[in-house]
Amino acid sequence: ADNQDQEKVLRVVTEAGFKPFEFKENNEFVGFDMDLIRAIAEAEGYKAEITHMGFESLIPALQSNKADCAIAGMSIDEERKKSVDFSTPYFNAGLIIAVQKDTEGIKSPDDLKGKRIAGQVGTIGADACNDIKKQDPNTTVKIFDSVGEAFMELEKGGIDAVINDYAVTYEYISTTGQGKTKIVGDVFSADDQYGIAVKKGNKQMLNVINDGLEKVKASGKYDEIYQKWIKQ
Amino acid sequence: MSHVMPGLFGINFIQTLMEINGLKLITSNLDVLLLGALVTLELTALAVAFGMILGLIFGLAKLSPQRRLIYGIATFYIDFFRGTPLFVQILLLYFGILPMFGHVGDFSAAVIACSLNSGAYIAEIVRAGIQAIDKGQMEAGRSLGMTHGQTMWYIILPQAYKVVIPPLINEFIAMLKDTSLVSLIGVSELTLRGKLLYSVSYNAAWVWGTVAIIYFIMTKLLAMLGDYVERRLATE
Amino acid sequence: MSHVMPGLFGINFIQTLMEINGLKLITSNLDVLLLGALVTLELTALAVAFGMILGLIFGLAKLSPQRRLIYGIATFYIDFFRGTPLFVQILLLYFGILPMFGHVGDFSAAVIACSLNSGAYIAEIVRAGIQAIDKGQMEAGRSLGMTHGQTMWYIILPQAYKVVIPPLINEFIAMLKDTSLVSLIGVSELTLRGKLLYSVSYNAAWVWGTVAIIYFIMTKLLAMLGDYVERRLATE
Amino acid sequence: MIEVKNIHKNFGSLEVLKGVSCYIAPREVVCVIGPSGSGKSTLLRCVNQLEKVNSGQILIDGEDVTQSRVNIDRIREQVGMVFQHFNLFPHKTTLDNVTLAPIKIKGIPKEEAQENARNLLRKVGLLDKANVYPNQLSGGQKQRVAIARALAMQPKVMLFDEPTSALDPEMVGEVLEVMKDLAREGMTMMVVTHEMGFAREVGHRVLFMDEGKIMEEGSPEQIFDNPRNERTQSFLSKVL
Amino acid sequence: MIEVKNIHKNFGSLEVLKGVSCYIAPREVVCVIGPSGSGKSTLLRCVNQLEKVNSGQILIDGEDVTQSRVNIDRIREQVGMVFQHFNLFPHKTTLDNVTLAPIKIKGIPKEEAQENARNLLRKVGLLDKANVYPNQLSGGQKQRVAIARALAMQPKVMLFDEPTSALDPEMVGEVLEVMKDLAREGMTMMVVTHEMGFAREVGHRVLFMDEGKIMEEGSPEQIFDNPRNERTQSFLSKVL
Ligand SMILES: Nc1ncnc2c1ncn2[C@@H]1O[C@H](COP(=O)(O)OP(=O)(O)OP(=O)(O)O)[C@@H](O)[C@H]1O
Ligand SMILES: Nc1ncnc2c1ncn2[C@@H]1O[C@H](COP(=O)(O)OP(=O)(O)OP(=O)(O)O)[C@@H](O)[C@H]1O
Ligand SMILES: N[C@@H](CCC(=O)O)C(=O)O
Ligand SMILES: [Mg+2]
Ligand SMILES: [Mg+2]
Repeated sequence: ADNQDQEKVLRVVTEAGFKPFEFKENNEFVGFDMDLIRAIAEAEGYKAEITHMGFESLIPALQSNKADCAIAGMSIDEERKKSVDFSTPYFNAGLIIAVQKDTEGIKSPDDLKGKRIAGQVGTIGADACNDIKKQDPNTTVKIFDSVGEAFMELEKGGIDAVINDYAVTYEYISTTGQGKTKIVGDVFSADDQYGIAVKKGNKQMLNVINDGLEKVKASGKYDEIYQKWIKQ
Repeated sequence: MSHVMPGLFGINFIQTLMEINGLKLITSNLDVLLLGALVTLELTALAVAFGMILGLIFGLAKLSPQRRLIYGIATFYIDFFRGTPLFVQILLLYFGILPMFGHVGDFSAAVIACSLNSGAYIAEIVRAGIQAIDKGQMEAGRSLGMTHGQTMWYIILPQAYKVVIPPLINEFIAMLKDTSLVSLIGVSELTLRGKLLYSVSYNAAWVWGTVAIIYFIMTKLLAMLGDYVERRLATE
Repeated sequence: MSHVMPGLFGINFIQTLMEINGLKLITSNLDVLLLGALVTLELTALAVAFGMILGLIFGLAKLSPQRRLIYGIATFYIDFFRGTPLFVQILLLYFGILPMFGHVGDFSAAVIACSLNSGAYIAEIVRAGIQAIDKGQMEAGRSLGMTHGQTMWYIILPQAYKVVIPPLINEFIAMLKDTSLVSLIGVSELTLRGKLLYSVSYNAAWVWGTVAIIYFIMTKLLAMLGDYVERRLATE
Repeated sequence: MIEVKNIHKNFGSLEVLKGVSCYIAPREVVCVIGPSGSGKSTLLRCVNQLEKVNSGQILIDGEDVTQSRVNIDRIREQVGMVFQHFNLFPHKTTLDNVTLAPIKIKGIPKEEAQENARNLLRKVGLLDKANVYPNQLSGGQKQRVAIARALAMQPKVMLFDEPTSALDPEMVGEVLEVMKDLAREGMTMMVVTHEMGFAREVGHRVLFMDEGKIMEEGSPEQIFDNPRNERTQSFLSKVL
Repeated sequence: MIEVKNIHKNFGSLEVLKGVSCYIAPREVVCVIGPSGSGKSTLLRCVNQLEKVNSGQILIDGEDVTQSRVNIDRIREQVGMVFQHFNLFPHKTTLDNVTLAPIKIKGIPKEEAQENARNLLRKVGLLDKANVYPNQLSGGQKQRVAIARALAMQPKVMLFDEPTSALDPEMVGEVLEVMKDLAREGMTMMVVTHEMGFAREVGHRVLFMDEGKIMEEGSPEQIFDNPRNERTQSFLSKVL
């Protein structure tokens, strides 16, 4: 990863525990985001080189020049904009609550007050958990490195609910989590959108990404990727 | 803060250090981190305490190879927990094994994992400590007509504890650092609190620097305590 | 798999073990994990190799308290890297310190962090090894007219290496396990591969169990190698 | 009192005792001499079963101690042993060294045990060191305490394994003096020693061992003045 | 040859040498006797600067070795030392033990150094052990190698610190024999020893040390047969 370009290399970081957006299969990074960034790179004449990192380390990796861009189902959020610049949005998202199959009486974030809830470190799901705790200090918030661990904790009853991005949670409850967990209530913070992050002020890279994204959308490749990964 | 000239160490370094935001970040969150350090200490103390019980049992078991079954179990226990990363042990126990026994809270699970790990190391310390006592002591005890157990209890262990205490303090220090891994299962100790602070501030140098310093102070104090105890024991 | 009756250990346990999905998951991903184990070994070997160089330098420095500056630097280096969690060292180095020197890749950073850590432990091993050599050896060398350096080189170090090798192998084993932490900065070694497998399968028992077994085998083989070397040295 | 019948002892492939037989009569003092590595210590250690023999019998008061059903701890109570390196318990005072076994094994009340211990310490000339720890004693004093400790169990026989050879020359005398007293009082004793003067003066019989065998035995005069075996001759010529 | 002028030596707060003065003339053999802890070893170690004195002077061939600008490594080449515990280099053969210093320090060619070493080993009777490692030697053999090793640097004076007291009694003789030969050849020697026979036979002068001071000195006959100092008397009465 260290050697400077013969072919131009796009150094990408992600947090590959976020199926269907990014995960590893047969030691390959796969998923919606992975296909998308490869397509963008290709459109711009780059070769994408992807590495994994904890979600909380993605923005520091950009700031410390360890990567050119980060794509990780990352929500465009005012707080993050202080540290990074985002591409044009590429996916409409939102948060959802997952609970154990038999859990009754939880329909919205308000119902989570005083409960044991979990999210992934550094995500807007974790922020939502912390907001609930601010409203009711009796709430217990547990933060995990990856959302998969939060789901496992839910399965074994260590917590009452997980707050996480809809598409990912949906993927989970309809595969491994089937029969053990379920989604409740409506998607909230529904104006949430994913963007690709670059180091703040890196205009050149931001242009490359935006330009590539446009091309990929125009060519129909984007829809193809969407169909491939996102179930409705 | 500027990272435009990554090569110019001096300038960047000073900029980083001077950065008022970093300092503010730390001063306004120091209480949170220090409370985490308390959790770290509590967890460490519990783990080493239980580890000592396990270590005494399995250390003695390791000294009686003639009792095949007990010796075999002790060997497997010690080898497994010394032979695999605590990282993996914690995840395996918390998400894989403990759920089979019903719900175990994260702190309890952390104590269990760390105790089991510590017990394996302490067992080796106990074994080595007993073996360090001159064989002549056991012989003198036996030649007076005391049984193996009596000699162990009245003669060997009271001497071995002096040999055992310095490495035990080292184990305590090692465990203090290793508890950083229970952040993986969401126990809100120093490292997890550092990680959460980092995940909102992205300021690695300040956050991890501060966390490192807090750990350093804790281990240094423990080491000094250890030196003091060792000196006391030596002059006794 | 059912979690309805969490108390019924036996049933759940057997169900978990029998679970055909878990077995499939592992068999179809074993190659990926084993390649990760190779990365783990490579990283460990590099870290210990560089660590030995650092350890020799700083270990010798720790033996000359009269040279204040060198001794002070060595003391600080050793205390810091032994006194803080590798976990925190890696994050601090990779995101906090190394960026000031320009870009360093994840594998290189992992090698640097682990080498620095290992060097601190090896320095203590070297120091202890040299101190374990009978003082009479230095005196005999000096009394023949050899300088301190000559005696160290021709007399002490050739004897100390035998004392040093067993704890060095232990350090190797410890480092092998500790490299699990570089998964934090994305080095695709055994633990990271386990983590990513886990994050699509959510099957903690199988994934972490397998990872643990692979680590166990590696450390066990190393320990056996260590025993062999120790026996060879003893009979030499 | 003690009867050793054709014992063999191996350490791994090394045969250290190659058929040793000897006896010690009540009130007799037997000295064992011989070069380093000849098996003297091993013989002594077999007698009180610190080492198990590979074959042969050892009868103490007629009881075969090599039989595994024998309660060896009870046998050892009756056989005191004094080691070259004293092996005092460093974490206990002189008095506690002497009283420990009687209190723990025989269940003698503490006061009585201490009374006995004081008498023994007086006998070895160390009553004033009763409350002192071993590391504050000289080598000679340590060994005298070790003798008192062994005597506290009221053994029928005492084994000594080179009791003076770890001592500074100045201190050898005081330990031999205590041993002579013991012999005079009629204690049955088996003494491995390099102190030929002691063997000559106190010993009733001398055994010369070499290479795991008893090569020659006889009265001190006979062994020292008229050794018949040539190994004995060459050994004595070097040592005397 | 050697002149020690009023040296004092402290270890921390413990004063071990309390103003010691003595001289050794060329070709003279001086024996140092005295109880344990009296400072005999320390005196010897100060002479070749293994310990630094706190005050006083030590002249070797007229040169004050306590002055820090003196190159002490060059001085030590001229002062051989033999230790109680031999301190052979266990990872080197007998021959290499003897040749190491001449080759590394004096830069003598390997063949020449080995030739010299063989002569020395022949002299101490160990030519056949040239290629053997120290752990295959008996204590007496080790000490003879240690003497050869020290002689290989062709020292002007030899210091011996209880060279026979770690030896089994059988082996004392062979080492003393080598030392007697050395003395006969006219080597200047300073010998700390408990072997009074040797001191009497070989020593030209005997120093009796106690509590960090030289209490009495004189010819062997004078010291052993007519000690004037009462400490000397009481020491000798215990040892002889
Ligand atoms: N525990 C043991 N394991 C293996 N070999 C042993 C053991 N104890 C003694 N030996 C060997 O048995 C032989 C006889 O030893 P022993 O101690 O009985 O001799 P010794 O006559 O007492 O000699 P010394 O005068 O040196 O004490 C020696 O070769 C010794 O190395
Ligand atoms: N390195 C040291 N540090 C502290 N004290 C020491 C040291 N070396 C010797 N001593 C002390 O100095 C005193 C004299 O020791 P020294 O070894 O010179 O006596 P010695 O006459 O040679 O006795 P021995 O016959 O036992 O060898 C002793 O009390 C000893 O404990
Ligand atoms: N969309 C969420 C979660 C992203 C992730 O976990 O990868 C966020 O940006 O906070
Ligand atoms: Mg013996
Ligand atoms: Mg001395």
